[in-house]
Amino acid sequence: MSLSEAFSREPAFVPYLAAGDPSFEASLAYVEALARGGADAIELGLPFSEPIAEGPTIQEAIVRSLEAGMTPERFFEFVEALDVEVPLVCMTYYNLVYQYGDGDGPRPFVQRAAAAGIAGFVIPDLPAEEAGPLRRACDEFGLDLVFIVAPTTRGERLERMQEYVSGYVYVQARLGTTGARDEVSDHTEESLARIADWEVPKAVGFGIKTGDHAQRIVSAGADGIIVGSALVDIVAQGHAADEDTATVADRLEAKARELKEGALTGARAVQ
Amino acid sequence: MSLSEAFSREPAFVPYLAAGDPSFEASLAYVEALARGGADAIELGLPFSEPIAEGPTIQEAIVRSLEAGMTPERFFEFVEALDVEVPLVCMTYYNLVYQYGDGDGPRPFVQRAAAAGIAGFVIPDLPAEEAGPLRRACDEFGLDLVFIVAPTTRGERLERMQEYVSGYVYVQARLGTTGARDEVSDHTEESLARIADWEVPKAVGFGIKTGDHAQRIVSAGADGIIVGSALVDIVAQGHAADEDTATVADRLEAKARELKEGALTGARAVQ
Amino acid sequence: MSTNSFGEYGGQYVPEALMPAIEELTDAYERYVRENEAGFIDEFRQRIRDFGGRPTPLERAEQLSQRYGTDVYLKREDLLHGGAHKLNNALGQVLLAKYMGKDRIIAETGAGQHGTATAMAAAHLDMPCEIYMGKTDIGRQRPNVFRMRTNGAEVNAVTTGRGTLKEAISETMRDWARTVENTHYVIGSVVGPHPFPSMVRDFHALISEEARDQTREQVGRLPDAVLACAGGGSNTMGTFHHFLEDDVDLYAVEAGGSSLSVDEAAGVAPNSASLSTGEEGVLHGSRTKVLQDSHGQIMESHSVSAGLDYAGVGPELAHLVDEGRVQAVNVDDVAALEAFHRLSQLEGVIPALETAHAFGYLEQEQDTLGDLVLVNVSGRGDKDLETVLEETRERDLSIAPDMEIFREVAGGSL
Amino acid sequence: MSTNSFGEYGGQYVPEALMPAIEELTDAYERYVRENEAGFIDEFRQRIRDFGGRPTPLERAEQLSQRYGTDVYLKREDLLHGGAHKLNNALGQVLLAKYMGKDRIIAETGAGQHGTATAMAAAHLDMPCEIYMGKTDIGRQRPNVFRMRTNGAEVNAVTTGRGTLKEAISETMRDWARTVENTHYVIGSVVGPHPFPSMVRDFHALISEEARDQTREQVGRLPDAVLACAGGGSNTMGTFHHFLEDDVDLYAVEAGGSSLSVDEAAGVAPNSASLSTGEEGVLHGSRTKVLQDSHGQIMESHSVSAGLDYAGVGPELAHLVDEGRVQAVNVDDVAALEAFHRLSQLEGVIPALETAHAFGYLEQEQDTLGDLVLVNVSGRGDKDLETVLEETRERDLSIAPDMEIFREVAGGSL
Ligand SMILES: Cc1ncc(COP(=O)(O)O)c(C=O)c1O
Ligand SMILES: Cc1ncc(COP(=O)(O)O)c(C=O)c1O
Repeated sequence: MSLSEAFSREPAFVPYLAAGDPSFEASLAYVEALARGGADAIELGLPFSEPIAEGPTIQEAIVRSLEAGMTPERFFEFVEALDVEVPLVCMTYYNLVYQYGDGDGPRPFVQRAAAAGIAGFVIPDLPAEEAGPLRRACDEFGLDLVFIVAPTTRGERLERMQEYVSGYVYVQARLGTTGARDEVSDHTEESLARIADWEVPKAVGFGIKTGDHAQRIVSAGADGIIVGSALVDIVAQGHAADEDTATVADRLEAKARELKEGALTGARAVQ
Repeated sequence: MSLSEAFSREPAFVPYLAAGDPSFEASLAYVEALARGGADAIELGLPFSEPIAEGPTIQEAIVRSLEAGMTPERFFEFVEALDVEVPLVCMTYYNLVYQYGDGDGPRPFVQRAAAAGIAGFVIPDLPAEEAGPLRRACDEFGLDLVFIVAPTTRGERLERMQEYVSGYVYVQARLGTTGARDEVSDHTEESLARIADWEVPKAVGFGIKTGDHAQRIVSAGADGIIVGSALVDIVAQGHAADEDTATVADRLEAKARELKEGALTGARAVQ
Repeated sequence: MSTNSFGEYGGQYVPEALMPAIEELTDAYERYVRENEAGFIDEFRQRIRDFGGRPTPLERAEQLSQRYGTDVYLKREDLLHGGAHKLNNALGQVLLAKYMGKDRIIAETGAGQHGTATAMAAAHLDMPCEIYMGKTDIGRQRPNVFRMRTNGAEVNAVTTGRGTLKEAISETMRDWARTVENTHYVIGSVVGPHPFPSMVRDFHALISEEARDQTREQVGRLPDAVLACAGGGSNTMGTFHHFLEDDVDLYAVEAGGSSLSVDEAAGVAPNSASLSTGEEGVLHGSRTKVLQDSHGQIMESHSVSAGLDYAGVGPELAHLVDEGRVQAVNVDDVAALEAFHRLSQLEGVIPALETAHAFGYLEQEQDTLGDLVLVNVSGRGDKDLETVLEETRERDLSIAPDMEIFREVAGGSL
Repeated sequence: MSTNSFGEYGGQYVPEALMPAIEELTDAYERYVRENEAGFIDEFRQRIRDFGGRPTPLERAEQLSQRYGTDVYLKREDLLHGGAHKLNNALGQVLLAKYMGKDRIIAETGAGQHGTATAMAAAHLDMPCEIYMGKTDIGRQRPNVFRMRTNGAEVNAVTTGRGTLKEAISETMRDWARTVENTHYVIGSVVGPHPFPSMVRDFHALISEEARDQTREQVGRLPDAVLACAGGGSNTMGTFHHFLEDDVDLYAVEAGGSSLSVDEAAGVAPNSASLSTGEEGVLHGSRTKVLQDSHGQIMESHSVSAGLDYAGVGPELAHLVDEGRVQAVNVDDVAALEAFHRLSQLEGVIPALETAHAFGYLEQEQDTLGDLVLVNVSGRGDKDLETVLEETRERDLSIAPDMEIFREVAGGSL
């Protein structure tokens, strides 16, 4: 299934986890639990040592994953080991993409990702201006390249991004870094309005925490929701409390259901 | 007896002690012991808080005396209480002279000193250039004003000093501050030669510690010797060891005899 | 491919949320800084003169000249307000933020030099200011924390990672991503996304503008060689800029640390020699030479000098090194410590430990640098005294003065 | 009566052994300093420019000007090499010693500012140097001891008395009395026997020479009032000298300490306001205003600022105060501490605590000083940060920034 197909039936629920957090095995179980809970696509974080776009929750997940030995190669093995049907998006920073293989730009990384079954990329430190080489490699191997539209993105920048984006567009609900919040930002509707005529699905992320949030976002017109920190929090708490993998996985699955349900409710409200 | 008379019979021994060190009473006994030991004149230190011309030994004596309550007025009482026949020289710094009484320059201090029985002054921070007012007050009350000739004093400076000096001239045996030394400086003979034609007696001080030193100094042509730190050391040691006043006084008297004896031996060598 | 590049280096690798601010900044940079719109550059020059103390002198180092049989001249950035070249940039950027209508300043700091310079500039221009600083650095750079607080800046502790400069930069970028609409991020060296590397260089280029004129005026010709230490490379680019077209050898002296090798497993490079040993990569917004492991994870760098202790370097400098226009060289901790003492004792100028690296190279290569050598004294060493004392004692360097006096007075330990 | 006098003040009250050196110095002063023999003054001016960083800027203090509704200008001696005006004098005297053929330098220091300036100048001119410093001061001014040692100077602990400046001066005079033939004593302020008060003033007079020109050039007229702090009075006389003939009010701001009263029994004056409250007396070689008890014993002075903590003052300044040409005023510890924070926060200039006294007076008398006020920033406050932090905390001053950040990071006490 392609990424845009994942959004075609109903509002999509797109969870994020850092791959390998807190261990390779547990993380496989967690990602699979999310799929069971109704994920339509999954963003898998490949951890980078300088995650400038992340808030504290995901930063800590990245540290746990790195300390457990995660590398780009292990990441691909992780993807290959996963037993899920939904499309997988690799979320990472550009230096890892750039360094992979013989150093010949992003192509080796994309080739390897395609082979492992990755459907697309989100690279938070790669604005459209710098995305040419990666876009070309993605085209060559048939992968999508997702861009983030920020509340501050306007005019020409939107046009350039529209040209490059595929799979879905990641609408950043508010300024700042990733992290769960109690309030849903007003920026969302405005942002969605600005890109109303884009053909790719519009997924909103940053700060979504509950089914209720999800519902409101979807009723505001989003084609899907992206949820990271609220899920990573569950992983972190389980890790801190030394709970067994199955317990944490169940909790993730339940949270996934709540969020997916919220999204569906939101969609019904719109109709 | 006038100061110059003290030098007239034989080489004079002129000891120094800080008045009131370590207490008013003990200090009286010590000064009297020096007289018994053969002193021909005595320099009594009136302690000043910034004794820039003194080495560590006398600095500490000054601190002890100040802490025991010495003031200019107490100093005069000290002089009045002393039971000695030899002339007494007040050694102090100019600020105390200057501040005494109604603040009208050095005159009140000199007047009071004369009344107490002081025969003259040594003021280490008062070079001839600044000595006019004090010289005039001394003349008025018939007191002597002793100057110090340093190894570095030459030419015009010597002439100016010769004009002002009376009582005796204090020949500084070496550069530096007061303090007992093991060696006698070569400067002494040169200094004595430079002032050979002066009419006042020439007393040599700074660093004389033993009868042997005294002998050599006198044989070099001095009319007398001035000894401070070597005696103050005895006071300090007695104070530190908490010995009784009589014991320390005896030791001072013995040291005085040794020094006077040395001076006399030196004089015989010259003849 | 981005046009904001120095050869292969440079670019704007930042989160989308920041891109509009970066574009706004690029526009402001072009108009105010490059074209002196609204008299910006005039005001900057007047303030860096009256508030900062420019021009800084060019001084002939008599004892060093004699020692090396070479005319050695010092460009005295240590005399700039705050004690380092840093103010050129901090004042320029805070002023620019004012022209841009921003009403809040943020900055990262490692050793605290850029933080103090920014805090000073912000106080001077009446701008609220927050400085991000790693908690490890806060612990070991107390005096600079005092200075920032005293100038009225907030200091925010960064507790992620090792709690040093790299983490502080990342954290400041996060703040900026949140507050970009009213806030300007005053980056501390010629690093980060375009236009920062060019803009920071332009503010610091006063150094070489003056030094070039001063050498011609005082000596009658241009130097044979120009030396500057290089961490991020801001004093370096500032010192080189106006000599780029001249027949003058340029040496960027990096921190060789304790060794040029790396420990992949621990993720540590015990040096900060990114120009000499780094690989092309993307860090903190630009493509440049970076100390990284074989996977592309950034290494923890290390140098005895906190201000050089950074895994990246300015993209323009990386480019000039590749082009062969600038020589990338390095000296190790010991050579830098010895040079610190040498300059202090021979010239009465206590250099920053960063700066001392340039003098370490001068000592090593005294015979090959020509007859007229210019060294940038990027900062003063007051901030480094405790560190130097400790590091010198550990290594038992014979050139270092003893500090027996403290034992004497305390009658005990230091 | 001596001719080396300022009215009733001045003179040469020193041991005979020093008089020949004083005469030699007087001669050298007349020839080299007053008459520029052998180009002494040319060399001094060139070195104080290239090594020291002169001219220092004159800066309009925008926030203060606004606060007081008065044009406030700062003369930035804090930017001089070493961080205070002190180098003007230290460099001048060490150079003069060289012209005189001396081969050893001694100096006293209290807070360490004069000692560090002298150590720098001596290193610069390749002269061996020993600094006398009270043991109490060594303990509380560690960084300045490091700096002196780092510049290659010996530091000798003075253990007499309270172990502070007064004792250090006395001890240096004792060294000089021993070594006068090859040694020059670089005294640290406009105090001591003639020719020191005149000579030290002449070296510092560059301050007012520049400031007068700068004010005329930048503002088009002379200031209504000029303020400088006064300890010994060297920055004070330097700042006033070229304004003496002008219609300009001159204010010497002393340390009022905790109280202007004195404790005769303890021999302590909890202030250093010798111009305001001292009596004529003789201290350290000259007749001047002195804090003393009714017997003439010198008092222990006290000020929160170590550099003002001295029982005497320069004789020329005492004379100018008696003549009514200079106003002697004072502000207390609290006002100085508050002014320290105010200037740091409003202008981005962290002043020395000594300097802060002048700004304390400006705050108090803002309405009476006229439309154009010049304040000498005699030094920077880096050296005072720990002291200010402590003294501020004790007094719970609301203007001071909190230092919670350390508690946050350490998770505990400061
Ligand atoms: C005095 C000094 N020199 C040099 C540096 C290194 O920075 P850059 O390489 O950007 O000049 C620093 C950084 O803190 C510094 O404080
Ligand atoms: C910065 C500063 N200002 C003023 C003074 C006071 O000295 P003076 O009154 O001689 O200028 C000192 C003395 O250490 C000082 O360091």
